[in-house]
Amino acid sequence: MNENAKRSQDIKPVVIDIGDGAAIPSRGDRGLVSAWKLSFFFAVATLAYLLIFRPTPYVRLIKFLPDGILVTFQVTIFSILLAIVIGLLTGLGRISRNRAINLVASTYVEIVRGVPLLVQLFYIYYALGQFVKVPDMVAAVVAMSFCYGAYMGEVFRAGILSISHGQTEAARSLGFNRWQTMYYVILPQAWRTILPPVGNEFIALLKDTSLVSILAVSDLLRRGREFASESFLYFETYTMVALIYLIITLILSKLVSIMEERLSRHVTR
Amino acid sequence: MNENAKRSQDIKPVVIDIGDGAAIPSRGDRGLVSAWKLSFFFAVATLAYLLIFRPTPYVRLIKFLPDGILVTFQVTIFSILLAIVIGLLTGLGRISRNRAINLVASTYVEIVRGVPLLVQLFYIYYALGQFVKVPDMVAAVVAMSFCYGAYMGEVFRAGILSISHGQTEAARSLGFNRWQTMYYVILPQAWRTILPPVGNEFIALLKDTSLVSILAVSDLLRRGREFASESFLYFETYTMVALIYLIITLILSKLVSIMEERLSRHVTR
Amino acid sequence: TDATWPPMEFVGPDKEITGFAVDYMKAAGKEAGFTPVFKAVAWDGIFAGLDSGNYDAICSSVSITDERKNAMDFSTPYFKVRQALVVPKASTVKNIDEMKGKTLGAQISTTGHFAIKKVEGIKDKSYDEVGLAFEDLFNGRIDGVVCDDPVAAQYALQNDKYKDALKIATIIEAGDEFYGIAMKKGNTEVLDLVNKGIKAVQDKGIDKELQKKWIGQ
Amino acid sequence: MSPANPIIRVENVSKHFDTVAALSEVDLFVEPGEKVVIIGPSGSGKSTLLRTINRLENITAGSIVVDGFDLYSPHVDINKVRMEVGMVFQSFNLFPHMTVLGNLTIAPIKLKGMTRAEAEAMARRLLEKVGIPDKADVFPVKLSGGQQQRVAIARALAMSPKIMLFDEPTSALDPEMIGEVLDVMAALAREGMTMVVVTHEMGFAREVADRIIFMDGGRIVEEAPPAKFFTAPEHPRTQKFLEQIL
Amino acid sequence: MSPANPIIRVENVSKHFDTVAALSEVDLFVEPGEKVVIIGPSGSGKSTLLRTINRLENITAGSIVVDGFDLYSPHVDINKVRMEVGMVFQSFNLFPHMTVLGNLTIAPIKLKGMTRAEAEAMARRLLEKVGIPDKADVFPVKLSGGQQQRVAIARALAMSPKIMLFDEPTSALDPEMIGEVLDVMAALAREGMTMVVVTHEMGFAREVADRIIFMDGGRIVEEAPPAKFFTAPEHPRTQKFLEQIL
Ligand SMILES: Nc1ncnc2c1ncn2[C@@H]1O[C@H](COP(=O)(O)OP(=O)(O)OP(=O)(O)O)[C@@H](O)[C@H]1O
Ligand SMILES: Nc1ncnc2c1ncn2[C@@H]1O[C@H](COP(=O)(O)OP(=O)(O)OP(=O)(O)O)[C@@H](O)[C@H]1O
Ligand SMILES: [Mg+2]
Ligand SMILES: [Mg+2]
Repeated sequence: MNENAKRSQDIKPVVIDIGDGAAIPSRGDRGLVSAWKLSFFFAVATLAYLLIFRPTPYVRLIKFLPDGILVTFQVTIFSILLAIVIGLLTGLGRISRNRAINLVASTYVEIVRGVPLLVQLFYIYYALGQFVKVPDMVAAVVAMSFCYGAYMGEVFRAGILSISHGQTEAARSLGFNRWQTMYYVILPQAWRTILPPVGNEFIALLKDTSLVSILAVSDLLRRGREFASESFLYFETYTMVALIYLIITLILSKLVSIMEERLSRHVTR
Repeated sequence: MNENAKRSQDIKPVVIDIGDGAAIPSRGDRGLVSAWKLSFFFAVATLAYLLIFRPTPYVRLIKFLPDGILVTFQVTIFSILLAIVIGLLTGLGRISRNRAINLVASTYVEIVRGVPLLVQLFYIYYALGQFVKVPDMVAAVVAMSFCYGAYMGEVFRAGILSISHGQTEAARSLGFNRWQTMYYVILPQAWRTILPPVGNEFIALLKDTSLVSILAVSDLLRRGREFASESFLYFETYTMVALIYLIITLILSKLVSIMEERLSRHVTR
Repeated sequence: TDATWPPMEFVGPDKEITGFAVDYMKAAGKEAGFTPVFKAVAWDGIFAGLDSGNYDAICSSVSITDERKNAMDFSTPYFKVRQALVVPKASTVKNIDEMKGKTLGAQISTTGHFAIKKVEGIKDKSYDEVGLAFEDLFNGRIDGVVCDDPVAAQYALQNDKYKDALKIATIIEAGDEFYGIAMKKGNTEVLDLVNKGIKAVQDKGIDKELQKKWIGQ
Repeated sequence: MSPANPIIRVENVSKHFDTVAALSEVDLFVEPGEKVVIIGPSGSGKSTLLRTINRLENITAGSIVVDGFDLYSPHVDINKVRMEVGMVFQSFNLFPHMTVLGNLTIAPIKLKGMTRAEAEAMARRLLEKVGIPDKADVFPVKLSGGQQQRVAIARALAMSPKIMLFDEPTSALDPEMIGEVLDVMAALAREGMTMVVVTHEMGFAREVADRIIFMDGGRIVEEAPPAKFFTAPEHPRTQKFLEQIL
Repeated sequence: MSPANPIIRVENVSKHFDTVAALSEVDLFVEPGEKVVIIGPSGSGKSTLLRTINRLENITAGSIVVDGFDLYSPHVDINKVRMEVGMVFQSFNLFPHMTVLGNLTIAPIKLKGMTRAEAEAMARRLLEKVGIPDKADVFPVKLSGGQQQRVAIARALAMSPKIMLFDEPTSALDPEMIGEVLDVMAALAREGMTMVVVTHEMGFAREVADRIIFMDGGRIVEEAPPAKFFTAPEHPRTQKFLEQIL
């Protein structure tokens, strides 16, 4: 059968994989770009309205929350840094030809992705707390990055595999060994592909740090819950908390989309 | 410049998007297949070991948890069904040429993906609880499917867009209108692409139902926490809970991978 | 009820909600002619559910405070408690004021949590469940836990795991507290019914029996 | 060149994609039963012109009237018009999730309210006509390119259209299969179907066409009956094009 | 055809991909300074043979000794051997994240411990030699295919290899650029470099090769100096192949 014909008739094996981060308003998706604008405007306007026209309790609330936001960011940033390190090692392990290393890395990914983050948090925080004593912030960061390291590993793996095999062959035939090839040739090219999904994971992680509130880490959500259960102002508190998260993730997803565009423009320098 | 040369030199704009579900052990990824086997064996063996050699407290524990597992599945199944309906509507809305519909659907996606699931759960459960009275199980299902509907919408959108435009043109030129084209031609083809990621979202949702434990819905994790809060056996409890989640998601991800293979084989009937 | 507060109310091995307060209310119900149905709810949203009418009353070791009285109605008190400070066995602390600069844990927005916040210079840490606070204390992440004394004395410290590791340092002198059943403001129908039951239980001395059964004194 | 009673009237039509002018002030009138072949270099607007005739592309300026329906009148039901106009694509575009019979019957059943039995009887007649009566129950992937394209023609014919549009129907085919598709098209022409065909098959154009239209840069540069067109082209652009390809 | 002092000794080499036998019992000896051109139909194993010479492919059976190093000895440092053997690919494979100068200097600096200044001086000499001294500071995407391939040759030469392997170096090029690359290769040949070249450029083969090897089905079917090879091929398979392409 004719090649062209075959191709046009086949149902392509498209793989859909929707990430857990925010919806990145990339330029190709005009609906999302306007939606971003609308959501951002809506969130900021609502926040302003509440603060100006209903200062009680909203002004009191917003004074209560900033240290929670700070903690949220701290946990997010430390976790993502650690997760990137774990992810790089995992990604390299996942593509390693050494069967043992490969199996360890793959099993780590399989197990982490098979257990709910919340359960992992409980486990690492309380269960392992019996054996090693670490401050709660550290435990939270370790638990988050242990989990996200697995996802990040898949990002690194995909990024590395996205570089054409010809690059490896060219480097190896010059005399570079496997690691030199990775370090001088593959990774410097792969980071462009890797950076946007890392940004995306950053946003997903920021959202998931809300789970550490259950470990009694005083993040944004925990602060909100404390305020609500004391003042009984549940509706007001969670409105505020949701708005703040929304504004933060919207800003971050805009930054990621700008980064994506920059990088894709750079491809042709 | 020569076309071939250009293609081989360019860094392709690969888009990496790592889903939140389990790691599906598809046939192309041998490391993951062995990892699946290893993890599954490890999980089942550990469970068996604990039950046989340390019956106290593990046998008591495992008797305590089954109805929690049932609730977890109930919430998951009802939520995924509702999420599929919401997702179909959202997906159609996201590709609609009607600017208003498109904007509504896109904004829904943008907002839902911008707010942590846990905050959404709190919001829908407590804050909206002030206005509408719903049983907690219903609130949990509504909250979960409201959130997952957005992700599912992206799955449907990607699935529909994966069908070549020629199919639409062929149908339209026969005289089918937009909706008939969608119903008779596009969706029946798109479901093959959509089904595996839906399976994946199912697993992700099952894991995320652990969050409803915070709303005191007696799911698997809640049952575990209840057991622990009375017996103070945190390590043992969370070990057991994590093992059960792991076994469930491993089985499900195997099923999804089998489904993926079946479907991709079917492409050529 | 938030069934994570043994021995007052918790989920027993048979997965039924049980405990002192639960038996108490069942007895009260028998006397006053109503049958209480217990529903597990998370503590930090427990008052929200009352407001939205998901349930008629809260029987969850709710201490009667002035702030709470502003937001809801309370039955006649059915139990008297004080706040106990639990610390590791090795600690020499005798008074909560000695804990300045340390971190104390409590269940979120319980009177124990409020008691910590009242003392200047102590860092407070709030948990979803008091058990999680005990676990963190046991693991050395915090320096003490403040909670209602029956929970501390008669339950947590009886547990094999904690028996040799933790002790009550002191009872915090902040006046006695009383548990009451909380109701939505103006819900006099339920209020009267509950009060009638509690009165009957106290008159007949059933409360003493239950106290012996669950608390042991 | 003023037409007597055209079934297709394309008047002064322009079409822009963003900044690209795909069509510039094009006029085209086709008589019932006439066979028009459009040729021209790549990017000259052939496909665009064809696709405006059933409004798969919206035009930027001008007017198009097909079988009496003004395509851009707000009252016209474009789906009705499209039932009158069959279209065959370079890439076949069969519905891969249906058997050949399903491909042929779905539109008549759903759009014309035919019963399944009627539709299937007609479908089998059409398969006979395009020369593959034995393939009724297979799925498209099992067919060769030439067979797929013949099914696509039969599918369009199943709606009993008055006009058939073909956009390079043989360009995606291996050389040995081109003949079988052109034969089917020639047979259709002999039956009196009104046809507008974009193709690079000059043999077909010479034999079947009543008129050949040469396009370049979004304009119709020359039109003439094949005898004249191939032997005495007037426009230098046409001459150059013919030199290259013949 | 027993060799005097071969720098490449391929003896009795076989190579299987799963069930496909890409090479079957191939022998090839190349003298220092010799230029060998390999030709043959697609899939005949030309690339595979070339790639075994620097162990980009592992062989299934046989032995390969390059410049005295047995490639499959456990003691051999394959990276050392590869520094001696330059390779040029059909698809150039320049490093797109480095300038031309970066491409040429990275390996000498990192692998031979050259200083940046030394390496750059040498790189500029090589760019002069391949005819693009002015492109030192641009990135590969800005170059034409022919320029890219010349940079790729210079990059391989920067390691001062004793042997150069070329795998269809001009197949991905537009016709007008093929000449400039072949010229560079011919100049290299005149300087006495040992070269093994897979190519379809018969003119190049005729002029530059000392010996032409014809492969088919994973075997060497015929080898001869170009004069004899093109005028009096012995094997019928060779005759047929030459008929087709000349
Ligand atoms: N969807 C589109 N978006 C933007 N430009 C388009 C689109 N379709 C066609 N064009 C442009 O319109 C012009 C005419 O295209 P058209 O496809 O009609 O040419 P053609 O004569 O059919 O060429 P070919 O022989 O290659 O099919 C071209 O410049 C093309 O790039
Ligand atoms: N990586 C691989 N995996 C499996 N089979 C391969 C691989 N590389 C080559 N082959 C097979 O080995 C045989 C020889 O391939 P090779 O690339 O050496 O041929 P060639 O002569 O270079 O062809 P061409 O002129 O097309 O480049 C072919 O049948 C090919 O399909
Ligand atoms: Mg065209
Ligand atoms: Mg080759």
